[in-house]
Amino acid sequence: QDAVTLQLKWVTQAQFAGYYVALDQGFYGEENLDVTILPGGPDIAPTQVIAGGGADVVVDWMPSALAAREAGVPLVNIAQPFQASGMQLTCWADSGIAAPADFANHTLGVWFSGNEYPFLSWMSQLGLQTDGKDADGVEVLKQGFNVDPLIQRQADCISTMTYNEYWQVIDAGVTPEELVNFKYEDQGVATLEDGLYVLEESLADPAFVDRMARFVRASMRGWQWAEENPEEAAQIVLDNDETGAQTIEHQTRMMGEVAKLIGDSTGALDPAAYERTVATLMAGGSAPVINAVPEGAWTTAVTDVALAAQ
Amino acid sequence: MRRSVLPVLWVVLAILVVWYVAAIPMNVREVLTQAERGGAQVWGGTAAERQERSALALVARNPGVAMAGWSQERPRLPVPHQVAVELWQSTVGEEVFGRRGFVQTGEFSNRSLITHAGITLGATVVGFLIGTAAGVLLAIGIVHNRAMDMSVMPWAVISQTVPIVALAPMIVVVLNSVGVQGLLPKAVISAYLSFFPVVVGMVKGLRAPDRMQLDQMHTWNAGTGDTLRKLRLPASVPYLFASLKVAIAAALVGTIVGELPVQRGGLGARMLAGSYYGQTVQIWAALLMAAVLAAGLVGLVGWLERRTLRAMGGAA
Amino acid sequence: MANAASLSRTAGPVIEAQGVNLVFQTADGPVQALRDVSLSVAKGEFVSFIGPSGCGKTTLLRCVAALETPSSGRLTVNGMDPDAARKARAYGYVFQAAGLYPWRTIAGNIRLPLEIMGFPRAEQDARVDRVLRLVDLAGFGRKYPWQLSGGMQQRASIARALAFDADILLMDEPFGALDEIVRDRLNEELLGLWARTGKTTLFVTHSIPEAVYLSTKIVVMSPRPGRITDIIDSPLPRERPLDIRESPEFLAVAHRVREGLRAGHIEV
Amino acid sequence: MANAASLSRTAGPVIEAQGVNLVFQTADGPVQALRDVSLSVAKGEFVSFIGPSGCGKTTLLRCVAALETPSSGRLTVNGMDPDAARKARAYGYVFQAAGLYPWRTIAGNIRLPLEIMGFPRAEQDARVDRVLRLVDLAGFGRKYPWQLSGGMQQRASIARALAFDADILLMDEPFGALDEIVRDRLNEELLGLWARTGKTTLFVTHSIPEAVYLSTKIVVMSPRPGRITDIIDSPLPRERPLDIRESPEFLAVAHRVREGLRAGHIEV
Amino acid sequence: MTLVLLAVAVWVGGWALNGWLTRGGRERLRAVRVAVPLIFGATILLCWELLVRGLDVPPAILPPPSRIGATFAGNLPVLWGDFVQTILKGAFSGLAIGVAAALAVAVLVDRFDALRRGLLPVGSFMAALPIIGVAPIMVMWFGFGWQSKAAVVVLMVFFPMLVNAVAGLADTTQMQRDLMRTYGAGYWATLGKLRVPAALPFVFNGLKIAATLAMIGAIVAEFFGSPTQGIGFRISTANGALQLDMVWAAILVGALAGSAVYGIITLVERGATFWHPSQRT
Ligand SMILES: Nc1ncnc2c1ncn2[C@@H]1O[C@H](COP(=O)(O)OP(=O)(O)OP(=O)(O)O)[C@@H](O)[C@H]1O
Ligand SMILES: Nc1ncnc2c1ncn2[C@@H]1O[C@H](COP(=O)(O)OP(=O)(O)OP(=O)(O)O)[C@@H](O)[C@H]1O
Ligand SMILES: Cc1ncc(C[n+]2csc(CCO)c2C)c(N)n1
Ligand SMILES: [Mg+2]
Ligand SMILES: [Mg+2]
Repeated sequence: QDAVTLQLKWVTQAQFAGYYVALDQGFYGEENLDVTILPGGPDIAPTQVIAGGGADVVVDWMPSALAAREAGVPLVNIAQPFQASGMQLTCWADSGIAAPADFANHTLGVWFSGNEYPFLSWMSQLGLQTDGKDADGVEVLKQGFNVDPLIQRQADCISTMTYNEYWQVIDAGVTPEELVNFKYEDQGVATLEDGLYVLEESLADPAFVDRMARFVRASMRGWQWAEENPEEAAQIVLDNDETGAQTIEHQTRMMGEVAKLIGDSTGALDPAAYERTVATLMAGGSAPVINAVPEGAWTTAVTDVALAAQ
Repeated sequence: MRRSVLPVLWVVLAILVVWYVAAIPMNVREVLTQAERGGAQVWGGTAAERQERSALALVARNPGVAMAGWSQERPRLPVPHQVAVELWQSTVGEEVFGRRGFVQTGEFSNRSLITHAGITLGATVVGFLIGTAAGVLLAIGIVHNRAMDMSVMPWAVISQTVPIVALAPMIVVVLNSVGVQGLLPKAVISAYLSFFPVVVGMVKGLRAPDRMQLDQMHTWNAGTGDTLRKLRLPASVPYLFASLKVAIAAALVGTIVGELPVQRGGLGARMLAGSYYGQTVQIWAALLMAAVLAAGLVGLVGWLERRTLRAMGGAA
Repeated sequence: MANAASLSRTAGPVIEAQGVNLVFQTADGPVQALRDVSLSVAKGEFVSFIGPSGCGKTTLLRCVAALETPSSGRLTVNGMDPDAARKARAYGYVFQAAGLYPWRTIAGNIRLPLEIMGFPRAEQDARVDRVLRLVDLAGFGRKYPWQLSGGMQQRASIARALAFDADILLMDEPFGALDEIVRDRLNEELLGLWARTGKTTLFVTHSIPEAVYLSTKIVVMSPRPGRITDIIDSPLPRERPLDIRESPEFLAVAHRVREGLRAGHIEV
Repeated sequence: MANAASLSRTAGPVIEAQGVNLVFQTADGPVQALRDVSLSVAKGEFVSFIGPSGCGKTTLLRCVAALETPSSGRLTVNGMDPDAARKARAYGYVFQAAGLYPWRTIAGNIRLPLEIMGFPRAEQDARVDRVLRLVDLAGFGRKYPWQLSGGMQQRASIARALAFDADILLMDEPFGALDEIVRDRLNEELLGLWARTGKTTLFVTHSIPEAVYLSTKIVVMSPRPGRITDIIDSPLPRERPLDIRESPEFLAVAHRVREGLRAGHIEV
Repeated sequence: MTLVLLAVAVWVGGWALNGWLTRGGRERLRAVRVAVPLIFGATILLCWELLVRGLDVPPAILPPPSRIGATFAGNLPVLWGDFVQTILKGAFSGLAIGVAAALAVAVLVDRFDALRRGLLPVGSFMAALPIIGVAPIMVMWFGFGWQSKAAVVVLMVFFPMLVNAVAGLADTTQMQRDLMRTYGAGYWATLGKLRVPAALPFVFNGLKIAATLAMIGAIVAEFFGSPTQGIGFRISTANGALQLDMVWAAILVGALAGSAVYGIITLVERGATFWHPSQRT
């Protein structure tokens, strides 16, 4: 069996159900692969892990992957299971924000560590400064990874994922009517999320490409299975969660939402979506994520092989 | 010993009372918002307007409603009995009745604090041992080599001003990249935090023998090794144990910090997970568990100290 | 007694100092701790050193023990240089405080130098037993130092210095920390021990009666710079009951010592 | 001298103890530190307490200073109970170690009790100056304690006890840590000081010559339980040169003290 | 490979030089005392540089010190802002509050024995608690600004400081206390003239520990939420963007601040406890 180590971008949750399902249901085994899944966390940069040789393939968001590419870690997207972005800004309706134009003079919570770039790009498109509250500026907070800032009203808006944080706000007793959501997808600033990335030099090895093809194929089978069996998938995620902190209700719901973002994806990257992402990132105001249009940041070599054999 | 039991009980009681009382104003805003959602009339205007009012005023003007601050599901400040219930459920409750509990599966559940305390304990002990060994060796070097004394000591101090905890994720990743995984990266961080008190204490201890005792050794024509084994090391034992008590607490902090970035179990991971999902009660339960662990470890070192000193003919 | 007396005449001087000087380099400049010290000690003698604080008594003893090296002058111990004598384990050193290790029993403390010197285990036991009996502490071997009175501790410390059978006993105010009554008692015992073993003994003290009572020779020293101002050969018989201290000969020697001291003494 | 002598007869006893008992409750059971102690000290007397370690000398002094309370018996100081006397600042206490605060200069140390007692600043300065001269330390006021020799520190500590002009001076082995020569010197000075000030003085010591040399009255004590075995009124004149110590009267008193001590003394 | 060998040579050379400097009486020179640790530090930096280059360590894992230095120098305004946010606002205010509270409580505890017997065991229990765990809670309570960082710092420094101060206030001999009694001194006089001065060495000891903890606490708390400024913010965001040189530059700011504070406390200590045997040599 060929060994593959996968580094996730975040903690074990249904966001990565496809991989856990493929492992649990033996899809990887059927492809003659021995897969190890490493969960991530807030301060684990998958790009760093793969640069240091700690993983063969990582799940990452495209902004961070392209930034790493510019920083000298040549990552290449080999597959893109997530077709749509689940990122959004969730605001209190009673804070007087009804449209993006109302952001001015409010406090917005944003995730950093690579996720701030689409946001900055958006703000610069809106003509808003990000260095303090005033008539044409917003105050930005580096938000932790929970929804407290909104609940405690320390921020008027916070970043949420459609599949996770948004529901935590709802779970905290807030009714959907009290909230207003701005999806990045709807605002035209969406960037590609959870894709699979490898180091460019590895791709020179045909054996590696073959291994990745089998990996992608099995992973997509996993995703398909997970979409069809959301409850079982959530249970598999729970069984793999080493912190033992997840609940089945939340993960089942997350699975349902994640399925919407994957849709009917085959795993192949849509070049148009890639171009859109690059455009968004290049427009990123004073400090763009990437300064030059990246070359060779994606390949269909792996998905071509994976899909051909299906 | 017995004379302090009663005062301690009083202090604990006082803490509990303050805790319960404080929970009401701490939780009042959320309590009021929820009451409002349930259709109740509350004083203080809208939720946004209430943000501007003082919590005490809100409590005073909504006396009946505010008491719900003791029974919220996601409180800002959980009250002691909520934490106690969570502690019970995530230990005994989970192991006995849980689907993956000990009773069902013969293994400890990964949802149980017992498992996580065990993971943390393992890394803490390994890190502590590494840190102690490194500290003792470094101290021996410092005492016997003036170049080392003069050059290493200032840097040992500076090393402790490096925010190692901020480095923790990087250390974990870098060690990961050279194939070191699991317990060891955490142990390295706890070793880093625990070696310093040991160095400081041991340098003091190894230098505790006075001029007369060293001269005595000299008159017997004892070598460096003999002097170390028969004089310096035994003389440093009380200093060593005093440092070990600080070091083991530091090691625990190191482990927990090392567990924060890597969600692979342990009390640190548990605290962070609690934070991700807004489970304040879970954070507090993990914190309390960590405190129990800390007290246990320090107590264990204290017990070892008493035994050792008694074996060494101590008068105490 | 006869034993000691006969031994004391067998050979040339055990310790021989000629024009010894010692200067310490300190932050405030050089301190002359010993100036032109000349002294000869025969085998079996009991020599006391007395003098005000800082006059160099300890320094002189430390030179003999090779714990300090004279800046100039000649000093020999058993005809060799002091460091060679140290390596040949020529002396036992007893300090002011008993300096027993609290983590070792009395027997363990006495055994310590024997372990370091690599005596075989059985031999160690035999020697520990012997010296414990010698200082009248048989049966106390298993006790820890803090379980004994100050006087008993000091005897154990003497036993430790005797255990490896050094030729010379160096004692630096061994009874300084004890009260007068205990001290009287130990003085008597030390005298007996010296008679039994015939060891050449150098003894530092601040007490005039103690010096006069114990010694065959009294060396009076004076500070700044530390030097010898008087050497008195005791006319007292070797057999000395405690109340010899009220005899006129005793008082005469004591008077001479006191005068010597007062002459050399400057500011308190 | 004449001054002290005349003062010493003016009034009733300054300190009066009758059947004083003191029992310490310890972990190993009760320890009788004082048993049936009766004593009367007149104004201007110099009383020495001598006895083996643990016989209760310190405890007795502490009772007088109201630092301990007798379990039974009657004890008065200046006719009041000791705690009232303490609050009236009836005495200065000098301990074995000088016990100067290292963070204060010598002058600062001497000023300490004056500050506490609320003397005005000018008065404080005047008194500090006066006692510094009294103990021969003029010019050393700005030094820190660790910059002085042990003897000088001890004199500073006496100065501190004198500064607020207490009636009674309590001294617990004030010279125990010093060497004999320095001690002789300080004994002489203390005698002079006593003559000049006429203070009633209680003085604890281990040294027979010291006790005999200084005192108008010597109290011999014996341990387990601590009690008074002998009270000797000194026949020596008040004028005492140092070499009075070689006089027959002196030796006779010393002998009596020594006998008293030896009788009460048990095991070393 | 040659660079690696060079690193080994530098290491050996550095030690040889220090060994020579610290022998034969040279160690007493002031210049040597300063030079020796500097040489040691320089040796480490040089070895680091050579090893990173020689072994081709990717800069995303460990940048060479020269690059860190360049980044530090090139981003002074940004780093200054981080320093102000984290150290001046977060750490110092927390340190001041925590230390003041601990000293006040220490006096109370010293005054009332029952309080000491009750509070100290609880205190040492709390001191062993991994306070880091409360950082997310403090951010939730006190918001994103420096206030929550200060709160974490207060909690971290309070007990170590309290324990030291109480030990210090009790560090008087029976004789010293008796002396005060014979002067008829009351509680406050004894406190002001005896206990407080006697406690100073302990207080400074506690301060040194507290200052180090304060830096760590303020930085770590920023990982759980912060404004877009601060050392902890910089470290975590730069790490996510693989700008490891920036990460190390921010760490350097923390270490410099920590060492400076430590040094200042040591100097003040030397002045205030000049009389203590440990300061006299
Ligand atoms: N290691 C040293 N460095 C510098 N000076 C020293 C050293 N040892 C002793 N001295 C000085 O040498 C002189 C003699 O000291 P020494 O200890 O021999 O005196 P002593 O006669 O033993 O005094 P005491 O009766 O107090 O023990 C003193 O002035 C002392 O300060
Ligand atoms: N606070 C105390 N608690 C219990 N026992 C005590 C206490 N203070 C003194 N003792 C005991 O009381 C007895 C008398 O002690 P004290 O200190 O008065 O003797 P001393 O004559 O001053 O001895 P030394 O010459 O050693 O100073 C001793 O047995 C001692 O152990
Ligand atoms: C370092 C880092 N910071 C933020 C995110 C954003 N994010 C993406 S998925 C997810 C989990 C919750 O849905 C979060 C918080 C990230 N991926 N990595
Ligand atoms: Mg000496
Ligand atoms: Mg006493």
